[in-house]
Amino acid sequence: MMKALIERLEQKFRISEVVRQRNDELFMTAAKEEAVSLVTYLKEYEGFTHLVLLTAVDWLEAGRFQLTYLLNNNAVKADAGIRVYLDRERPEMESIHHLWKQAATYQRELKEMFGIGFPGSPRVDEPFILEGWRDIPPYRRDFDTKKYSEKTYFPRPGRKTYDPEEYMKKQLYPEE
Amino acid sequence: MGFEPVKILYALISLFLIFNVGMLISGITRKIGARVGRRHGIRFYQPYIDLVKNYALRSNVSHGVMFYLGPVFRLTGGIGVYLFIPVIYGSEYFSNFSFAGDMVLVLYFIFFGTLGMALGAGEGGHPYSAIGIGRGLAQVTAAEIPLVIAFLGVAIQYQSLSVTEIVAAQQGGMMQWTMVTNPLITLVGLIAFLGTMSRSPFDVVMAPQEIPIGPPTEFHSTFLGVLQTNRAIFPMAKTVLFVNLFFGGAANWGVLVLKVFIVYMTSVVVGVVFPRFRVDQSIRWFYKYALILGIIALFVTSLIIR
Amino acid sequence: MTKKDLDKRKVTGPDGEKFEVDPLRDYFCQERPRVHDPARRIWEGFLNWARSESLWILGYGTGCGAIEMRPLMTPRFTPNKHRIQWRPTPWQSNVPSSAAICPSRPQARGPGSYEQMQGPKYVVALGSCTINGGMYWDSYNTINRLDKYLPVDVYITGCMPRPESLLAGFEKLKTLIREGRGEGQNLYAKHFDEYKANQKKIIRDWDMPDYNW
Amino acid sequence: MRLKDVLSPFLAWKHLFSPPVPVRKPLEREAAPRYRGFHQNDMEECIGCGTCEEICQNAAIDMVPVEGIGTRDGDSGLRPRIDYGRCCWCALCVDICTTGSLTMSNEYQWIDTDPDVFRFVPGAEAKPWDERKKGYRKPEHYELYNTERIPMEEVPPEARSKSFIEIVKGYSKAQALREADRCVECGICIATCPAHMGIPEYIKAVREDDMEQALRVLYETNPLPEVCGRICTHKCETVCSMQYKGDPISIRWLKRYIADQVPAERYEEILGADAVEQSNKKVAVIGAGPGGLSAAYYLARLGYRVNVFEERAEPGGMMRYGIPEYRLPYDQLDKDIGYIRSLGVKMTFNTRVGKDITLEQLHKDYDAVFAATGLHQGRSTRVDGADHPMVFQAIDILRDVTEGKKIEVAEKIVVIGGGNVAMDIARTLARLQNQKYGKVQLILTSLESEDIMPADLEEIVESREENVVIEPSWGPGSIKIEDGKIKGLNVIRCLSVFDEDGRFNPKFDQNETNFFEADQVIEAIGQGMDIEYMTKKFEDRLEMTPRNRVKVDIFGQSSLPWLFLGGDITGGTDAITAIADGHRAAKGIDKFLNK
Amino acid sequence: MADKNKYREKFPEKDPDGSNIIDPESHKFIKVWQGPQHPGITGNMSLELILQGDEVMHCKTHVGYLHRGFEKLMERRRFIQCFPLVCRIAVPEPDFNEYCLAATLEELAGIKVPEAAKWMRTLILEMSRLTSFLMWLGGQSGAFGLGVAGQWTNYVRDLMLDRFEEISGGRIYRMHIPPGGVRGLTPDGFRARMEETLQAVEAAMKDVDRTLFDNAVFKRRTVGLGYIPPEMVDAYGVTGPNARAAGVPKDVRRDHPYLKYPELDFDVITGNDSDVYTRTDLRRKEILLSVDLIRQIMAKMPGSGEYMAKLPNVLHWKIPRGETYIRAECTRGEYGFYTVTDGSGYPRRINVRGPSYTHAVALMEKLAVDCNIADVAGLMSSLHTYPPEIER
Repeated sequence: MMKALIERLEQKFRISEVVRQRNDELFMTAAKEEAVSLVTYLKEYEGFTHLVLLTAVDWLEAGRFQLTYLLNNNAVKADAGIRVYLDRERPEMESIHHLWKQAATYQRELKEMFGIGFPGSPRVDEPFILEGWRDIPPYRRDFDTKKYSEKTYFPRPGRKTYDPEEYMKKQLYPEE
Repeated sequence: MGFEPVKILYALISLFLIFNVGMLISGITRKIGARVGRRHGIRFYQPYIDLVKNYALRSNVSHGVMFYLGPVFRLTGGIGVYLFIPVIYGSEYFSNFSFAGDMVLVLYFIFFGTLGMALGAGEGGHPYSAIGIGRGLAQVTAAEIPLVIAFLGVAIQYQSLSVTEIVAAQQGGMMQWTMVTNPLITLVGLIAFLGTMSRSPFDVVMAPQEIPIGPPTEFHSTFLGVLQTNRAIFPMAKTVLFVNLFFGGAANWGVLVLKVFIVYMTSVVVGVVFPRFRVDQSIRWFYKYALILGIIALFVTSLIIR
Repeated sequence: MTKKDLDKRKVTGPDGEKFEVDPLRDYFCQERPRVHDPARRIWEGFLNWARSESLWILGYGTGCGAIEMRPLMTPRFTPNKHRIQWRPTPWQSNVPSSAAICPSRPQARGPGSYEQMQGPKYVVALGSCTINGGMYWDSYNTINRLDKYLPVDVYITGCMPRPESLLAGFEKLKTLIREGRGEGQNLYAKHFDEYKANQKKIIRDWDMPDYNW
Repeated sequence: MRLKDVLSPFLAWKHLFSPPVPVRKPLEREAAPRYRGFHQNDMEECIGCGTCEEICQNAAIDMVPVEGIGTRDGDSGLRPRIDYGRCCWCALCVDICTTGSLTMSNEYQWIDTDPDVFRFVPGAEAKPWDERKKGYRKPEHYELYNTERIPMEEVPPEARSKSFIEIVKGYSKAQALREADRCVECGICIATCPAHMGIPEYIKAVREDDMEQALRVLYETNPLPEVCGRICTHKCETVCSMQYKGDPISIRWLKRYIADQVPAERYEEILGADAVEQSNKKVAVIGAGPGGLSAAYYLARLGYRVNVFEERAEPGGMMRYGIPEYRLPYDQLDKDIGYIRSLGVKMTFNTRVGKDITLEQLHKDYDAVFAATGLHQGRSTRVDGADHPMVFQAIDILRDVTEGKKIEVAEKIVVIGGGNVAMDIARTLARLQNQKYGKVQLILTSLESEDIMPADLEEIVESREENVVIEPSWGPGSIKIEDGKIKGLNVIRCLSVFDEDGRFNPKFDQNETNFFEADQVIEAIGQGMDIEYMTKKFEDRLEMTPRNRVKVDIFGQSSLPWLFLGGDITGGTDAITAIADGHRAAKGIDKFLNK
Repeated sequence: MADKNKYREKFPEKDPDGSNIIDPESHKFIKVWQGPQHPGITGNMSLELILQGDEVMHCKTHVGYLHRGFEKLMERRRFIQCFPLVCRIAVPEPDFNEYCLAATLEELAGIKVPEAAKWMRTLILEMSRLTSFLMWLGGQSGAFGLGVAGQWTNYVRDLMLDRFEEISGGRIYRMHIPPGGVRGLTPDGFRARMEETLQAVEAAMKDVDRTLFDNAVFKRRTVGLGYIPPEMVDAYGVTGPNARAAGVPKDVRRDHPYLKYPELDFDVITGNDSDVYTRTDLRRKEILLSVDLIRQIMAKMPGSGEYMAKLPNVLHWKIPRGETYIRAECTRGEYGFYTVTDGSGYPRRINVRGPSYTHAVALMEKLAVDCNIADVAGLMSSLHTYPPEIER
């Protein structure tokens, strides 16, 4: 089933990096400009009618974001994940809120947590989870949550730990 | 009937007694309700401590004059109801300021408290208060209709507007009580009673899960203490009134407390096991069932009298 | 609702009349909390007894701590025996059920609810995260120490503290109150600026119900 | 609206008369037997490895010194302090605890008004739940790491017992990765290793398959990794925190794995040849054993010009002349020494100090002298008949084997001694017997019982595999000689070797005797040193210890500031100690010369 | 629904897409914030309601009150360290998080879980489902003002928690499903005690049946409220009981079988029209199904055996680069972890897909409109939302 699907998709779209993670789970990379039409095609013609999730992965080293659309086909009980790579400098993607209502929520979250823009998505610029956030979007890899926490909140003072290795050196053979 | 200043003293004593009865009964009924939920429930004297605590809070925030007056009006309503009904039949000391037309005055006082509360809570500016007041007025109005009908029915039956006289007419054993002589009107009365007791399924005014907790949302410390005092007196006053009208009144405090407790329990018995109506459903219910039943009851009563 | 909504603005009433609305004045209490001195000795002792025997707790779980409140409210661990009752509105409560995790966003409402309560009021910190951040010690969105934002009376450690633990905590609080040591409200009033500064540090923007402050 | 729907809810009131269900005394209620409550720690068992700190995702655990707990080998002296403002009671610390000392009680109530008190060292600070028997313990059959050592492949006894090929095959990459994976990086072993090698660090490099880094780490403290990777006494493994639940990490084999992976040609590229400026100062090293080579290497690294004087024809000292080839092949030894020589260390062979050149001469020609001449004189048991020509010293035979001389091998041999040298000689002779007679008839008898025998366990096991008969707990009585020929060895039962104070003071049971038949007896009960070359001349100025050794400070510096000593002559017992001495001496010499 | 709208043809005016036009300056609307501190809100979120009288004209949900940044925190935790962390995401039923994480890591690292562990996991998940439903039932009846049913169900839930405590040593956060297996099998005498508890649950459910489901007022309140037509199911990403009540037989336990569910005998429960009453009733059946499933599991489960796979040293456990999505059927619907690993010792990204994400935001905003404010709490409760899994 999956094999036939991949063949059909390969005829119509430019997809690459196809991974069959399980018998019922498939991941593929789509070109950015084709992604929405691929998703639409899967929804309308291949029965992938349920949007499981839409999320992003920050590949900081490669300088790009990965968007993942995960679709589920309840008739044949299979999942298809579509990866799309976005430039990390100016991340922006077409919205899919017209296909699924809940997509708008996902896109709001992505905008807030990753700073990925979805022009035209409803309420996309409203804060979703955070409130009065002024730092860089927190889910980006270059945001250091520990440092932020230490700076903003008040860790209780008085903690001190010793490294067994160094402590033993100090105790047993300090001169060397 | 001339006015005797010593009556004020008697009335105050009576008020004090009924306040305590109210506190205890509310504590006990809460405990009983908790038992249905398989809990122990509060200590029966817990309401006293709560009251002291609330009066003892050090700070309060007012939103204006009406905010002060709201609880006061509410308490006035409660005391007002109580002061104009005879408590113990035949007792010189505990007939309060009852007079020939007291039933009408009492009806007014029942409504008065809600109105006063409306003003006070409105001053608070809390939207839930506002919604709660809207609901409260609608609910009171809806419940008032069977209440008035029931009162009217009793008045017609006994050809009197004086509670004392009505009680007097019911003396001579259980068979003389309105409950027996005119069960239909008693039923209407009880339905109205449920409607005014702020208990499920008619507790649309407070409705903690919907509009926590309606009009008194913003009332706190002393204000809440006043409201709590009223919560002890007002339902008791109503219950005493119902005992007088439908259950033959009481000739001594023991009987009174017992009867009051039983009547009060009816609202608890229903309240514990039913969810709450929506306000429109509640009103519709009163207009649909209670009103029709009331009219029938009134009709039947008139027939009986004739 | 953002900070902008708190600016003064001109509005037209239903009857066409124009008037100015100042949300800050209209909806928010401008007054600073004051220090209230305790009453005379025996009398205060009696009042404290009453206060300790009638703890009204605000049913506001700012964290997963709320999960153990449910068993506490229900038959298994009946709290009423311990004179604890729940109250849906902060105005009428004495103890904010106060917070297991305290992510900064409800933390913004925490002091709000706290300030709406009328004193003497007490804070019971549920769970380890209120003491030193707990398992969210390095999260960008949770506070580490509740005592920087509210005057805490009793700490209960645990993650989650069991209902029995909570009961023991409330018992401890009652002892404190009876001993006259539950003066967190005055502490708050005294160090108001300090607490406020800490709170403001994490509440960067207003996004809260107008009337709730 | 059905009537049932109105009436049915009232059935709830039946509960009015059923008893309420609350827990009777909630404040005293005990949690389940497995409840994950507050921590307990057995102070005696805990070794302060800090693994709990490592796994704690809340950073709730600090390792802190505790009064009454001293730092010693295999115990860092630190104990976990838990911050209950952080803990989430996931019990991963209990699960991973290497000794199993950390557990949880089923106590769960701790309430206080002061937020700063919720930190404590379980076990050290008295808490009400210390004595609780119930609580969470790590379940059996559940480990967060592999407790079992990856077995080392060896040449089977049949194949090896006739030749001197190396027995141990060494780890493959997959095996090494799996073995390295077991390490929890506690670092307890570092203090125990005489050279204080960065063990966790190089194991980490193995795990990451970064051989270059691993080699760099090795050479920081040990310039003879191939040697140590094979014949080290691996004291580190005796304190490894993994041993409490399973086997210790094969630290030695991992070291060998690293050294084996890197070909000699790449050493220079990885370690760098001339990192330091050459200095004009000259240092003489006496003895090309592990101590001397180590000192030479680090001195060369520090830029000194080093000359090593060696009595024999080839470098290596005991490593070459004492250890049989099946344990340490000569090519591997040459690989290590070759790299040291490539750094410009000069070596003068066949030169015995005190005979071919005097110490004064060296003192004159060099700025400092490091002497690590080792123990090369076998000790005799001095029993009756010990002066018979067929009674040999183990050390002599081993040397002769290395040098290719002809060895006397009788049909029946008894070896006296329970140390590694005894094992070496026994196994060497067993091989020779096998070659010569096709069978092994060799008895090894030792004073010590098997559990306190100083030889490594695997030596004992492998000896037995090679058909050596081991007879422990016998003291040599006399050698029976008939017609000028040795008939055998009379022995008496040894009851204990050490007295209560731990001093060597064997007790015998004269009634229980035995007789081991033999044509040849080998004594392997220890070696003595020959340091006349220094004591003779500098007698008056050289301070000695009560046990008649040269007194040295931590850097091996004697009372003659220019003379440094190290290795077995200062009390070491094995190669790694000598290497460590050499390293320290190099540092000491550097300090001395740069004063 | 339809007749109600009849009265509202004129006001307020509607957008072309059918939503009400709100002019805040017209003084015809009240804005009410329901939550975050509100007894009728499950968990921590707030609804910004615009009312006309008692009717909701517009609803906006605000979440984030319990945002602890799990997904960020997990990126700086080792794989094993994520294990204690994830259960905090959804407090009423933390075990689904643990299972999803464990299954993800096992799949990506190629670890095979022993049979006994699989049974144990199934048992824990089913027990967890039962406790969560029991608590929810209390919330649902409480939202309509009937407290007593919640008292009973919460009591039996607490008995279930005692069973959890016995197995795992944890009351709320069980933390019994680490990657690789489970932390232990059932203790001695557990079956008997479990059976006792299940009987208590059944008895309580009988009481609830009589008091809540055969209740005229409850029916009056809930029938027809918050109707979800089947075509909304996919369009709004509805899963779990909410979808099943609409007649769409979506159940991960059947659709994408995991653990030992293929060996258990059960039918997917569906309803006809997804209003609040149907959804409540469906969950009542789910409770009974869970009881039945637990009995089946107890009967089939081996009492002993290997329960933990051999793990590499978890302190430096590295998982090869890969990505996968693991789902499980939790009480509210499809719960899933989308995980990306990059070959290091830390996850590159773990995205938690909670069913409430769609139910509480997009769906709630749609359903709340035209409701009475009195019904909002009950409606929200009937969707069985739990905010922390939205914001994580």
